[in-house]
Amino acid sequence: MSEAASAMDRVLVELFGEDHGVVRDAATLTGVARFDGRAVTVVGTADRAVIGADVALRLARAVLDAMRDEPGRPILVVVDNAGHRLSRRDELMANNGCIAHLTRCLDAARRRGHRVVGLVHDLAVSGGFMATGLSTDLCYALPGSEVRVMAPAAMARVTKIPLDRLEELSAVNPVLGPGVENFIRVGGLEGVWDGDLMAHFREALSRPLDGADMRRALGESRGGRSAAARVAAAVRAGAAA
Amino acid sequence: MRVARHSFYEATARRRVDGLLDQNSFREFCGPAARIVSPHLPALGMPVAFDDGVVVGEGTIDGRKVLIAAQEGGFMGGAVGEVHGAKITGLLERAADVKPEAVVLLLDTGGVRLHEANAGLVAMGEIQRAALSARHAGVPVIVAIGGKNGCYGGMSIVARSCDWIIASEEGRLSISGPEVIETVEGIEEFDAQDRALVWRTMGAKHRRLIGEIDALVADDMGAFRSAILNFVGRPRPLDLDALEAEHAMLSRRLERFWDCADGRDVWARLGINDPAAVPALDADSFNGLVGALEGGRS
Amino acid sequence: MLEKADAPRRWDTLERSYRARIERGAAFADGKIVRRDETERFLEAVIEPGDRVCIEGNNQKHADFLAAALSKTSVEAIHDLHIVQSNIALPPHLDVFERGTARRLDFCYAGPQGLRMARLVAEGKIEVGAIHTYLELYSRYFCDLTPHVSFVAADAADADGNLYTGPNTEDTPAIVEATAFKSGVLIAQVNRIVDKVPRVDVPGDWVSFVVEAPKPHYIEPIFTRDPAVITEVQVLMAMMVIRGIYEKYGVTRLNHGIGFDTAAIELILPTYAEDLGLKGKICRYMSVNPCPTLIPAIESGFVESIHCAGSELGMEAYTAARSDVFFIGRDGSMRSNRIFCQLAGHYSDLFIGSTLQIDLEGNSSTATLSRITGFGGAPNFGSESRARRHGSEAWLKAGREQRLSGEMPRGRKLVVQIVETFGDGMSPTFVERLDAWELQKTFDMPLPPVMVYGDDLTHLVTEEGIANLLLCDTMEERAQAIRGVAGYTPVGMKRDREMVARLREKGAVQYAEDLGVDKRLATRDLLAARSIKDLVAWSGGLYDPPSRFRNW
Amino acid sequence: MEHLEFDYDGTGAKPARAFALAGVVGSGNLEVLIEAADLGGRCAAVVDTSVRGYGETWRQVLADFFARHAMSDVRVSINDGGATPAVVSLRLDQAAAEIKDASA
Repeated sequence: MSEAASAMDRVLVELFGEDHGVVRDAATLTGVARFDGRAVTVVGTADRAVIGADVALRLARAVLDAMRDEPGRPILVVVDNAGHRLSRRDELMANNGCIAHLTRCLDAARRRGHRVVGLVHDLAVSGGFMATGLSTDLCYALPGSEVRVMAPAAMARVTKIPLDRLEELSAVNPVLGPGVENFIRVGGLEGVWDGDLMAHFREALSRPLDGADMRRALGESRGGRSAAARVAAAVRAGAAA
Repeated sequence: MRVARHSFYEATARRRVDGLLDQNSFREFCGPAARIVSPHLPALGMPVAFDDGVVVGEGTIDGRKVLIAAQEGGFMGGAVGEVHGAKITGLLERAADVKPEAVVLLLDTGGVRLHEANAGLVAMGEIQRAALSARHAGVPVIVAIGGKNGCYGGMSIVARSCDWIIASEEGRLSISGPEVIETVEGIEEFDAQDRALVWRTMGAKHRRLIGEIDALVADDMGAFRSAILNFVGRPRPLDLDALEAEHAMLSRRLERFWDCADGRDVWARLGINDPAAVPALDADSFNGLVGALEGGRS
Repeated sequence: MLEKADAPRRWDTLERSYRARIERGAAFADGKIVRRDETERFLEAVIEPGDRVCIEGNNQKHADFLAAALSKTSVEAIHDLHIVQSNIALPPHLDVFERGTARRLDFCYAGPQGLRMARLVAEGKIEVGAIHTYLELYSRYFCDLTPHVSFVAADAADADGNLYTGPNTEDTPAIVEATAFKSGVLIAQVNRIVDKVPRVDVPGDWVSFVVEAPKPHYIEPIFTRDPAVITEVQVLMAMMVIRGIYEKYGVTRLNHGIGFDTAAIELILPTYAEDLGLKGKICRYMSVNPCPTLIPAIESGFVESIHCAGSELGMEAYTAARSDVFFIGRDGSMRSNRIFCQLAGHYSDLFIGSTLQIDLEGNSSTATLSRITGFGGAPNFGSESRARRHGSEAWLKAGREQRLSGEMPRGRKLVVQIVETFGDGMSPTFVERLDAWELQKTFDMPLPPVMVYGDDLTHLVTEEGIANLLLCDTMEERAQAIRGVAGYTPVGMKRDREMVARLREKGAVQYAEDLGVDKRLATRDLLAARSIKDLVAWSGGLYDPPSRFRNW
Repeated sequence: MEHLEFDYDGTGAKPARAFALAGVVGSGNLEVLIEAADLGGRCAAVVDTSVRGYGETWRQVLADFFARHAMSDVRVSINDGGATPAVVSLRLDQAAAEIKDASA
């Protein structure tokens, strides 16, 4: 077992105890654990997995099963990926359609009263984050993990902005550079779980939510995304300006 | 000959909106005169656009009320930044409020705008959630793809979270661009210069044949308009049964075709006698073929 | 006298050398067919140090396998060659200089290798004899630059050495004729060896040896312009050309350059020119490669006949199916020939092409600093044909406008440059002084590299309008007419507005409104085809574009 | 980026419409927003361009534009991605034609 995987296992043990019941199949994690006496469905990936069409469908299956087996059962989405899989075969099979299916299953679970909580462990990249963390009610990160759209060197190449300039700008503008802190500020992450994981999870499960998408408001109040909330509200109101 | 065709591919976002909606019916929200521009691009020395590359508003199509968003592929490849994304999200949220007969999304995008990457990525999640909320409110969301950029990145996930997808054969729908795959995995994995291969893998015809999109049309404004009208007022179910059916469809696809190396192998397995001829078929002939395949199946 | 008597002059040294080479080369061949894996040793056997060698390097078809083989031969065996070839296009063409296999070079065009060429010249690894035009170099093959050994590329050969070039004949006849009849060794690289070639483009007894290449010769679709990237500004300029030049002079025989500007003209013939009632009156006979953008003009009945210097990838089936228009062999495939195409173009009524820089005399050049590229065939097409004696409406009308002093009436070829006032990266096309002067100094050339000389130029078309230099009576008028269409470039901003107004009155400067061109029509909607796919549709599915141009 | 502002005499009628937009911001392209504005009869232009150092060219192109289209109380705002003067003039003319068009 890799170091990262054993770290992942420690998290599961800390949350759900030694016999947490979460099974690894290649990079996929699925299972039903118990927390505070109730069942919790755990789905996710480990080892910086890449989300291919097959992986997306396996995760979707677990979410569908949770909805079928027990209305309202909480779902913990463990997020650890290096993005979606870059391959011709996955594209041929329409990986976007398979990932969309996974996200629709998570969305359906949320709307059907399952509390869906995301937890970034180690890494979440772009389409991989969209496939998982962005489809939850509340998404958190463990200390030391990273969320990003693209590695800075690649981003410099694609945007033709010199790397040092990019890093300089990233330091002052949270929309640009990688990092959990930046994603917290733009409202993409709720916060960091440090210390007592059970207490954090308990809080996430019991937090009253009305189903509204709070991420823009969070981004605005945290100063990371100042325009989105206002612009979306203006359009929603049908404002000319 | 075929000169006077009114091309969707050629048109700007604004011309697409004008071309699809009833004349003078369009009312834009937060239009260019409001100058709601990207707050991030100037710091990077990049020019802004007065509409941040997306036109949103309401109008009618054949007298039926719709909300519409059109991405401008010419501005930063139609990429989604903070304002751009918020405009689409706001429009979809409005749909749940005012219940038009449809929301129409004209997507022409490479995905997240890297210059405001984190805001763009989170915006994708918001757009998707808002699209699903509109659907839960009973409003069908119709996607049309037929611009230069196709529909890539997170927006390809958004597109497949909507009710219906229409594309012209110039359209592409995929999560990764061929150049990205080539850069990361090498030219053996994907030769991005081989554009016939690109279309066999990600193009609208392949997507139609494997059931990822619902209508393939010629690159013609009228054809897009008719196809959109066909779906206006027709929401698709979004319940658990629908998700299970989708799951079964996708699982069957992977079982049947996972060992296929090329689109042509998939098409042959679908029962197409001359897969090599598929790319050259015009929309009518292609739809005839699809009809025959579906007829044969039922 | 006495010495001569002692050593009587021999008159067959070339022939004896030829026989010796053939005998040496035969050791590596079965009949005429060279054993491929011994190609390098074979070349070492037939080539001698100091030989003049021609490697067929056209615009498109390349003897690439033989070029690569030559670049791997022993420098001890083969060195100090004098390369005489039209196009330096592939890395091995310069590798032979880098490593000392060759030293001297006479050529026409270096395109993408221009930067490396400049470096090798600066390092003294290449001695440039001259940068020729195509016709000049071919002419010198028959004069003082006759090759001792030539490599040509063909599609197929039979065991006797009969060659089938396919639609891309290009330079082959010129090289073959010069080499085979002056005791040179002619080696053909072929894609396949067959029992019987579809047609004999080169008779077998002219061919010394044949090598079957491991893969088909390199070929580049360099004449394919995707209509999708033609701009509204190019459409506007095309409209002005049709009204202000083609219609005005009644141009029926012409040569087009291969840029997007001329592609735009081709693509509005079936729309704009058709609406003007010009079918049958303009653009009937052309000398140009089978550019895919010509398809709508052919299909709609504008262009009636085309002779080609070479073919174009993907156009094989289309040209074959249009034998009324193209020159087609009995086997059904096209025959091209660069010399004849150049000659036909030279004696036609009009040449139109684009350039990168123009000065106030109208001299133009595509040469840019730090590169040595040359001009290929443009100078031949784009020059007054002073030996012309037959009349035509366009030629005579242009001659009348020129009003040469003296009594003798004379026609004038129309030589047109079509440019936007600013090029890529806002670099102005109009300059007070061409970079060519600087280049001449840098590379110690005998002349600044000018593509079309100002005194050959008759019309200059920009998005601003047309300068008709035939109507300019003085050099000052000519300079102001050029400034008058140079827009917002520094050259254009310095125009004398009064003088330009006077030139406009006499028609030496004409803007869109003077030409009856409605700028509002200048949109891409005017293009008969707006994509490669449209071209395929126009061709009835006969045009088979290379994959890189497809979006379906 | 470079920010430029210009001011010209107005010469003709006020525009028929409130605003018009032509073009798209991209490499070698630009968008022109033309609006009716209360400028005391004058005309103004604001340019944001990704290519620095062409202030004089912009001044001249815009001066020629306002000379070509007699207008007053009009503000032109431009976001430019490095368009040539030919393209700039084309977009300006397109925008002017639309804002003058009273039919819609």
